[in-house]
Amino acid sequence: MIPHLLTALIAVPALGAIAILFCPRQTPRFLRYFAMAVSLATFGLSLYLLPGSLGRAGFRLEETVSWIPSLGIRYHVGVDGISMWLVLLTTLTTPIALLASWESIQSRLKEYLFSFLLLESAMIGTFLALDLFLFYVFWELMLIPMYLIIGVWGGGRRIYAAVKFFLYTMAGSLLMLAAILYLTSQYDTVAGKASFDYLDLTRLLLPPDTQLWLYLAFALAFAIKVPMWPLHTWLPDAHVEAPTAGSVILAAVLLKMGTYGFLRFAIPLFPNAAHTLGPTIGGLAIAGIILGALVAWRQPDAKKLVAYSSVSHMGFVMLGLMAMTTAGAVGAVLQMLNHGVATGALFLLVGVVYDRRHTRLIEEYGGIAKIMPAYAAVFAVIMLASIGLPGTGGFVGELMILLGTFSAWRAFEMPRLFALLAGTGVILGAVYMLSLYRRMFFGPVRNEANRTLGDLVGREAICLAPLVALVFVMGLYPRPVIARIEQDARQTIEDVRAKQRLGRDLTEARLLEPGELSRTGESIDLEVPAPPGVPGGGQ
Amino acid sequence: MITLGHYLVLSVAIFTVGTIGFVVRRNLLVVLMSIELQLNAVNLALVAANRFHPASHAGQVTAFFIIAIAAAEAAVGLAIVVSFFRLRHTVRTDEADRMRH
Amino acid sequence: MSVWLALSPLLAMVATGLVAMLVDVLVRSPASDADTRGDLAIITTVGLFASAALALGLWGSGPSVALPESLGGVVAVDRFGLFFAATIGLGGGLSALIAGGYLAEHGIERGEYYPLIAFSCAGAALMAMATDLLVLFVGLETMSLAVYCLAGFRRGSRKSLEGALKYFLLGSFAAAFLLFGIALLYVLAASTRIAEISEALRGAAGSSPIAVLALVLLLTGLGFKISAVPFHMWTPDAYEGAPTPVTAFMSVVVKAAAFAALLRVLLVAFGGTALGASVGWPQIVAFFAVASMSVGNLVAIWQKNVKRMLAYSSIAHAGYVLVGVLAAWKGAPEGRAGVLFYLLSYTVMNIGAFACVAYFGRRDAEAVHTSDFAGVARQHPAAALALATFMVALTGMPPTAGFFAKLYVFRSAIDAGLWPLVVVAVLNSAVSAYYYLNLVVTMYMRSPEPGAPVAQPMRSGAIATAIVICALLVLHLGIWPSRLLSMALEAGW
Amino acid sequence: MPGLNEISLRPGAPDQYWLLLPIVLLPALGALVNGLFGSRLKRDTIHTLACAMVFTSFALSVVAFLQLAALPHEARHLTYRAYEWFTVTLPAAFGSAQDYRIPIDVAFRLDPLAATMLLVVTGVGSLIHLYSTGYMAHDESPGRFFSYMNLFTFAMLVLVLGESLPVMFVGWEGVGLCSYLLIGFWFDKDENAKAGMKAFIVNRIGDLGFLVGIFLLALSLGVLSFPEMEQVAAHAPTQLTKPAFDLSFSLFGWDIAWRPAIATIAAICLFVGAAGKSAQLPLYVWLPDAMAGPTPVSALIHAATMVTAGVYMVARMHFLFVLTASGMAVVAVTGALTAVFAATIALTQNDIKKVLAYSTVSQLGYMFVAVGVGAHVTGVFHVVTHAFFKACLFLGAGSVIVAMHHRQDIREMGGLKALMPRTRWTFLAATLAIAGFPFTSGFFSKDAILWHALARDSGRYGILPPILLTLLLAGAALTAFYMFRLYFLVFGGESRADEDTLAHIKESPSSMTLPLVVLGALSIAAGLLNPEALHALGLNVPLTFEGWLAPGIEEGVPAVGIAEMRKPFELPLVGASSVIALAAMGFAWIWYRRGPSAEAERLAARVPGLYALVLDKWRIDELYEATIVRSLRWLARAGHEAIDKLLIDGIMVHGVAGAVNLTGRVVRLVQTGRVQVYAMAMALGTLGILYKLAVPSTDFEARVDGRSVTVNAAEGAGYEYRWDFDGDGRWDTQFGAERRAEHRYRKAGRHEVRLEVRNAFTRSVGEHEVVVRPGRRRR
Repeated sequence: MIPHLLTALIAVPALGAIAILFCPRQTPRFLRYFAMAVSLATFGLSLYLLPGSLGRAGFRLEETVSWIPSLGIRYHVGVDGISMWLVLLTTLTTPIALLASWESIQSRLKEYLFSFLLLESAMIGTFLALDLFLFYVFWELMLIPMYLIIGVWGGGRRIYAAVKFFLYTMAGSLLMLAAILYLTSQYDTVAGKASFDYLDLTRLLLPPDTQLWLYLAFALAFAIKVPMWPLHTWLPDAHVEAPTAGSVILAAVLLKMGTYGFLRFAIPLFPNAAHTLGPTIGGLAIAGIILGALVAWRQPDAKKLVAYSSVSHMGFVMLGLMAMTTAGAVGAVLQMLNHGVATGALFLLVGVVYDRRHTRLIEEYGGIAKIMPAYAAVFAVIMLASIGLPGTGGFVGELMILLGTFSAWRAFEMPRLFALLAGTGVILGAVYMLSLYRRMFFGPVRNEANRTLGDLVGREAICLAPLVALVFVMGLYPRPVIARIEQDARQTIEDVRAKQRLGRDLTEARLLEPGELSRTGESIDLEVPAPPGVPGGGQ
Repeated sequence: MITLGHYLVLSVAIFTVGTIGFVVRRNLLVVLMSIELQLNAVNLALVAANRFHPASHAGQVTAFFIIAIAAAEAAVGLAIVVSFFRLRHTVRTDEADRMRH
Repeated sequence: MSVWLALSPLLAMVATGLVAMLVDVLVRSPASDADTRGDLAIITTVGLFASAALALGLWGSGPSVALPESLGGVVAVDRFGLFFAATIGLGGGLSALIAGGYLAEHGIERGEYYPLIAFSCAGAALMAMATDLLVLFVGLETMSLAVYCLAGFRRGSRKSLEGALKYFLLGSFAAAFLLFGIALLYVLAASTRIAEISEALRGAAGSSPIAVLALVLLLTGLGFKISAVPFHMWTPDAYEGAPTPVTAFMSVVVKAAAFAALLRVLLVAFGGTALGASVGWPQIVAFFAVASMSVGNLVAIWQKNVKRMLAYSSIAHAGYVLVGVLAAWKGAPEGRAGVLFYLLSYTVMNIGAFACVAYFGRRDAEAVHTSDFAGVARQHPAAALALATFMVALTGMPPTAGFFAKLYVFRSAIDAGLWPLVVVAVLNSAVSAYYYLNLVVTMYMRSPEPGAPVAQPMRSGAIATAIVICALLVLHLGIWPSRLLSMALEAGW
Repeated sequence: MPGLNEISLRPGAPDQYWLLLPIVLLPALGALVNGLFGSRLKRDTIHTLACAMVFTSFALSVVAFLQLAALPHEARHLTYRAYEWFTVTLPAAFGSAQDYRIPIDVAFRLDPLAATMLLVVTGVGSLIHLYSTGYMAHDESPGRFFSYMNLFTFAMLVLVLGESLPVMFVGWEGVGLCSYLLIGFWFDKDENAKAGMKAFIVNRIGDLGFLVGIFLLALSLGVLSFPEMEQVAAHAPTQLTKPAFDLSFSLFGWDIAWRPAIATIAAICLFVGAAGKSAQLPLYVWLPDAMAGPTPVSALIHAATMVTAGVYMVARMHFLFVLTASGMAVVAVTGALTAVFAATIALTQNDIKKVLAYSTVSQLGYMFVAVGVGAHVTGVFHVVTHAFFKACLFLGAGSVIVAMHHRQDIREMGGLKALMPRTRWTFLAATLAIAGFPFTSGFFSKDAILWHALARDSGRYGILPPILLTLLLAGAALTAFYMFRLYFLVFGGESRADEDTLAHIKESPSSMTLPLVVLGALSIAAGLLNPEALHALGLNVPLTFEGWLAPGIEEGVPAVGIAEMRKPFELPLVGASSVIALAAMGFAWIWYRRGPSAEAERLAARVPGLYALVLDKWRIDELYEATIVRSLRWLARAGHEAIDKLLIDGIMVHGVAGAVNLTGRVVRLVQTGRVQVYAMAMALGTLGILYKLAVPSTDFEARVDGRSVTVNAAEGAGYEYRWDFDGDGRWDTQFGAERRAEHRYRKAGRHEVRLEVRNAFTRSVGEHEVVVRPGRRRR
């Protein structure tokens, strides 16, 4: 085992980024290979997360160092079955994204690679942080490199997109900061000691009305990142303007920050508020699923279409989380991974033709399946993964989310209706994806410029191959992934339910006693009667 | 019998006159004089108060300090005014509005 | 401890000024102008840094250094004062360093600059250490008079003179208010000692209308110096007009000293009195805070001139600090520590920002407009990175000093139950992100107008050194704030 | 309630039946190889590979079938369990405190029903693969085609053999995908691509129903594999007969109550899936368009195998359907209506494949009637016979189309019987079968459906049986008529093709006609597997098929039995259906034996509106377009233009930004640059502060505790307070420095509290309302 593995995961790309700053600008090849080596080394390191990951819920490989003692701030990192996969997703997509921009980024390469490695470090840190201060630091730290990647190496309206991205996100996260401070202040009052530590703060039970405000602040920050309808309008702009690699990272990892934040922070810290607002947020998720899909359907721009499809897909993830059932949560995490793989690949694919034709307008293409058969085939596979065809990863995730929602009579009054409405998203997903595919690949070749398009080249194939493989692995044999997610998702959900019960009538903040959660006994929420027909309730 | 209150009322009155003078007059020199008026109002209050707090001379000492500082202020102020006049050939304050908003 | 040693930070500043003056007068030879000026900058910088170091050296002598009776308790060498002295020494030294490059480049290298800086620092430090309102006022005037001169240092520049004129007139106006407030307190307390005033105000005098009037006048006078809205209007003009190193100096040293005075006057003199209750000065300060943050940020959005933008931003930052003052009023030691830490952080990041602005300007081609910075990231990546870092810090994003300073102030404000102010403050921070980042956008994402040259940095090791120092400190305070934070927590009076 | 733990759900490691693995995977292997390397392989290699895979799979299927048949009745199932796919954790099923885990395995299970379908799929599939080698002999991308075909076979086998609903669903969507790919195989024509897309999307709509059905079953049964579900359904049927929800309300004095059983809702949901896949009303619209695909595809997917998956699934889930009379009624009625509806459209179509397509829809309707009335064996039997004769028809049509140079309009054909004898005879055999000519396979299977529709359990269906029967008889007549219309127009009379085409018409190669012959023979003879009608005639021929299947899918279902009282009708029914079929054939012969019929045209001209409507397929597509598609388009545009761009971006995002900007812009106007203005602002600020501090604040907070109220006024310099608690204008206390006061009210309710504060400058009065509630004290 590697000592300080998690720190190494954060540090290696960060140090790589700093090293790049001191490399001469005149050696682009060296810079590229160096950055690639760093990101591959990080990926290699991250594989060491796998051994020993199965068996016990809770955080592993924790490292704790006191940092700012007067505020109880610590450098505390740890990994569990949920964050582990997201870290792996990050470390996998970064080299892919670097490779994808191997040729398309020529200007200011040094800064580009610096931003990318810094971004990777911040993303890994965000997933691993178990101290709210540390989390926030990484959370914000992600913002700047991404902002630069969009704004410097992006398309025509890149500045607008970058600023919009930045301000949107910033506005949300600052309110979250205020909420974090309030939360820690409460902890300080109740516990008599200062701490920003996640494991401490989850022991704090707050009265429901306090929770509500804090949850709203957290939810705003996370919902913007997800992005949840109606806070999503930064995403299409950011995606369209970002360079391909930026879009890949944005879609594959950055959006997951929001849903991860809900699952890791917002819901466990404020379980009663999450319960109260569950239907509302679930409803917004459904609005996102449906409207996102519909809007995607009518987009003339391929990248924008994929961006809106993210809104729709991430709506599914949110719905799964709001169900607050194990199946929903597991499905949500699984779907985060699937979406990361599939949508990341979709952006790569759009980038492939963009590199050749420098247009993303769907109508510029048409009939290119004949000209680029391999490309068309890969695109088809990824498209099918994106619409959740059984056998690809998307299916298992969506099934679990829908089933989790369907079985969640605790969270919603009308979970079935929610699941049904969300299910229409599955149909609409097929509609917009197939229509994109049809318009790009089928029909006669109308545009002469397309006749000379070259098929996938080796570099592009290498980018896509691992993602295609993952699509199938996640679809056909997801059990190893699910088992690891489930042990922690289940624990999280059980704790949340127990805390909901304990916090329901609270009027003053208090601390959980050790072992109190596991003592709360049966997990059936007796207050809300289960509708008839559902096992365990009713007649 | 003249009480401290009387002195203070006078002092406040002079200070107010100085303030109003500063706000309404456009001539730099008059504005400087208004400041002097304000400072002297303060001096009056201090010296008068010291009479009613005879244990120390703090008020009077403070007044001396103020007189000294006012002199320094006037010196710096006039220097700036002179420079301004050299450059702009005016001593009107509303001519100094190149920077705004 | 001897009085000399105890007052050594202050005396070192005065001595620096004197040495600089003497060197300027005695050593200067017409043939070797430039060399001497460079020496002057170094002398001043070293002297001011040394005084900061002396202040830190006195830290170990306990919470408050005992002074002989003869000084009559008009100054206190307590850790609060020392922290400010160190901050002022640092800020003054850095701005002297910037001036070393700037004045030479712009051909205004006159020797009096450096003594003025040093004396101004001494006045500022005196203000921070004063426990007597008269001494406080003397310190304030010493500081201000020097800055008035510095603001108009470019005698040939209309803007510079105009700024100086406004600053001087309004400064004197405000000083008169302050003085009248002091006089009224003397009327009530028969003393100008803060401690004695406090004692008097706790008694019957505290509910006298004169006390209310005095408070109003003091708030005006000090509000002017910290550029709190509505006493802020001089700030943009003076900052824009003054030579950039002077602007840097004004924005940090003068502001820090004014906050020191404000804290002592409000918390010590008025603390615990009826006027220090929630409907007394705190509600006024809360208004200052909200108004300063909002006006500063909202108007800053519209500024095309970077110095002016930073002027409005400094108004906004005064608002954030005032939130900390309110937290301190609630009694938590973290509140006061937050103010101190914030001012220190603000010092390094703002001087850093001004240093970068100064750096991007050759003679007759100063880069002051936002558009002047278009494309500099491509040509001068290191300097652009530094400026971007300072902008990020001013926005309050991790891992910079600005972030931690804000976090600490906000946290102490929340501890004090002031969460509505914090909400206003974070929303304002979001607004501020727009204009700070606008500069980053310009540097990194825009190209200069066709035909317009990209701003050229001056070749000045001094400024570069200042930038590096500031950048390192900004990161240091952002990543490892613990040590300085605990010092700020210890800094009592 | 019997808990799940009482039922042995997951027997210890079963004996793995390995043979299923190659049966399923060989076609997948073929698909993979042809898909990846197809462009580099020689055509012959591709053909050989693809056919070999399916043939081997068929051969192995036969072996598996024989091994299965060798087992005793009770133990006729063979399973191969590959690995655990995933586990779903559901909250607290069956009243247990623990979360309930449903492990879902990738497992294949062979039982008589599956074996039957297995043989059909691999058998007919083999023939069609063989046929395709001829039909697609000149296509540009044979690798792709055969890869898709193999992939389809694989998916279909997963569907058939899947041991649990989710695994079946994999195949279910998999065949949909292949259907999409193959319909749009010639994708350079837009309409082909569109047809493929339409098929996929309509199927997806159905699949959503399927998924919801899975969810309901997962929740109520806690298991998802077929044998386990069947066991739970048998041992704890109440899990399924409980109401799914309770929709009771009163309207104008009528008490309306709708408490459908879980089984009903689940069955209907699953049937929605089946309707999508099997092209039933209202989701049939994709199938006619699917004819855009190559004809072997139409034969394999859209006639013989995939479209019957719905029937297969209902038969598979028989234990669920028999629990719900209304669910079954829905199935049967939908089937009957579809049967007639599609038949009417088929009457008027002129595209050879379209006619066959609508006839497929219609025949599928028959099958659903069968499974809908609980006659699962009969339904599956019709699946089998239909697979033979419909595959034969499509392949025959394909043969014709190739000969006609890819022209499909029957008005341009005619007179082919001499030119293409083998095609003609096999086509005729299949046409006879579908028309229900006595003693052909179609006769036996269709007649059994008619009989069961009439005879099954009148108690459960009320007046339905006669209605169903009438519809089915009408459908039978229409079928016989339009099929012979088709036959005569294509093969009979004189050729109407142009010279050039005519000159090149020739019989297809043997790779194409061999399958035709086999299928034609089966169309005629396969009925003998289960000649129920002969029983009515008194001949006691063994019912092989029923003996094979019935124990699995009809046993233990006492609810659905034959109503003995209708026994006497059996023989007349056989007679009636034969007569009707023959009459319709005769009618077709009269009108069409020499080509297009003037009488038919005259008839059409007399009801032009109706004719146009039927010709236009009742304009159902247009209806969908005008309602669903258009409203979705509208919603999409509204979502983008109105919500995203205008509301969110325009008002929320840019609005906030604009407001911020505007405020800044206004505020900066004050900054005029003049010293006096600045000084004035300072002076005003000072005055403002003075005012704020001089006028005392009357803020106070009130705490209500029972009937007493504690008030606490803000502290200020030199403040003195007095209170009036009841708002009567008289001050209840004197001015004093005490900030707190307490008052006890006599009455509950709202009270106005007034406070006057004075200080050295002035005084001010404030009001505040407190609400006193009786009898409530704070803890």
